[in-house]
Amino acid sequence: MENTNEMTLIFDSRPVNEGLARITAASFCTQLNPTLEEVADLKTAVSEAVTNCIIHGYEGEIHKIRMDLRRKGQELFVDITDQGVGIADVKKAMEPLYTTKPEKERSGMGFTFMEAFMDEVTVDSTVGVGTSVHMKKTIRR
Amino acid sequence: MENTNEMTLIFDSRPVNEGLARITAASFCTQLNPTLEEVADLKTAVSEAVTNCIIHGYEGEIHKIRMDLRRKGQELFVDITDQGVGIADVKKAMEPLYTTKPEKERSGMGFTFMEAFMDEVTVDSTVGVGTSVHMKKTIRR
Amino acid sequence: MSAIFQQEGSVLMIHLPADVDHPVSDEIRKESDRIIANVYIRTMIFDFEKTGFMDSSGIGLLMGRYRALGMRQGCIRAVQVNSHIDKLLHLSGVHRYIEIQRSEGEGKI
Amino acid sequence: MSAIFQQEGSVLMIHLPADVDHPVSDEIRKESDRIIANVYIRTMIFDFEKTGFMDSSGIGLLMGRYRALGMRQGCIRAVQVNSHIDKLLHLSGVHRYIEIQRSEGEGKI
Ligand SMILES: Nc1ncnc2c1ncn2[C@@H]1O[C@H](COP(=O)(O)OP(=O)(O)O)[C@@H](O)[C@H]1O
Ligand SMILES: Nc1ncnc2c1ncn2[C@@H]1O[C@H](COP(=O)(O)OP(=O)(O)O)[C@@H](O)[C@H]1O
Repeated sequence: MENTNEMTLIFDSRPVNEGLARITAASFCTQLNPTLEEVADLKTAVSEAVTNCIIHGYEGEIHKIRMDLRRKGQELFVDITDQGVGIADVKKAMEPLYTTKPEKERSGMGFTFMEAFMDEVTVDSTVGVGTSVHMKKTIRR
Repeated sequence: MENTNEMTLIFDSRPVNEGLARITAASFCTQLNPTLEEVADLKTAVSEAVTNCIIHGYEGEIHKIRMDLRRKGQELFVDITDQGVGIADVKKAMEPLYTTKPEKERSGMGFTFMEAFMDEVTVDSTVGVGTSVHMKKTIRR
Repeated sequence: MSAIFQQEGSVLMIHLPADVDHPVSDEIRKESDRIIANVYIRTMIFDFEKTGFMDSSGIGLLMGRYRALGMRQGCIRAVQVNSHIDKLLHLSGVHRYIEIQRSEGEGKI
Repeated sequence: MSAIFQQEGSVLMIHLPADVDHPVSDEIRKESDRIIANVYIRTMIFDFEKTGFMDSSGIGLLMGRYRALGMRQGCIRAVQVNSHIDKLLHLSGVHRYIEIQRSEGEGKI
């Protein structure tokens, strides 16, 4: 069955690996024949979620981030997980412009972009345990 | 410490993922400032090892392949592992032109290319357990 | 690939690299703040000609420079913006504060 | 991206895609064998103009076609070969059986 496929990337929470995660996701996605626009959307969403693990989840410490990608027909599922500080109020965190790191010039637009560029975004988070962002996008051809 | 970094990619043994593994390895490698030639060499070596897992290790069945990449300064370590049939005689397997799948038009040059393009190649394999190829390459700048 | 900074009088032009993400935005923020601290800069022009990718870190960078230059009308301009970047600038509301000029062949706004 | 096949008389020209790896080689083998079974082909020319990547699957493909065409001198030609591909062709010894022409600006062999 060539219309299912899955992969997992586990990597250090270093800023240089944000590019690695984006390129790996874009490469995995090519088998669904996406438009350039769809690839750009996916890369932005992945970049937001991974940057959040690095800046917020681990607050600059080096630990592992996990990215799971799964394809089912033209549906692409992306899960990005850290075992960092977690989010106390997910609903508030997902509001546009809300950020807990304004001093780092975060714009508070991360979750807004994820929601704009993917079809579905849900967040599981437990304070002190970690955060998992689940995203889904259907690639139309 | 920006001069160490590591990642693991776990993926289905589907031919379409040979390209995924190559691109992920090339992307991870960019932080070492490689020449285009060094990137091409790395991609060929990764492609050989991953293709072997798919064709020989799992003989076309879909199971998991694991690729570990580690950077230490200008040294790049690549381990590619399957839990497939294994190799009875590694020394013989590594000889140029030796192949057990001539009917699939394999050239028997896989290990030869890995050895030509990487600085070190060692193979751990146990029949019925699987095969792990360890490669090392120093990126000069 | 890094950003290229070009200062002429009170105008600072920043030619952005292919990917404007979190590490790149951090770098550009530091360098542009260093320049602002030394020379009087009235206008900053971000040139997106080579830029294919951006995320919300770039939005933070633009809004941060807007604040650094005193939030004056027209103090920040984004030029040669492609459709993906333009989408980000509008979604984030940044287009209300900075002047945007689309890349040629894509029509101006 | 797939290979493009061009047949003219007894010559089959195959314009290879950017990456010549295992799945691509399998595809090209099947298609070229289908053509050989239907038309008399004397010479196969592999055009590497667009090809930046190859691995030993491509070597298997070339040697397999050499056998399929009766192992005649000059029956297989590789043209517009870049330095990386050329290295593979020499390392594998395939240059003893097929004619190789380097891409322009890189000098002929
Ligand atoms: N992985 C995470 N771990 C902990 N907190 C997070 C994580 N992701 C997001 N958050 C919280 O949610 C807030 C909003 O996130 P986001 O919309 O991406 O904006 P920004 O990253 O610009 O702050 C963050 O400021 C942070 O408090
Ligand atoms: N991962 C693996 N699992 C089992 N056998 C392997 C594996 N990799 C290589 N081999 C054995 O070693 C032989 C030589 O491998 P290689 O030099 O790559 O040439 P080729 O792939 O063209 O056969 C293969 O034909 C196969 O018998």
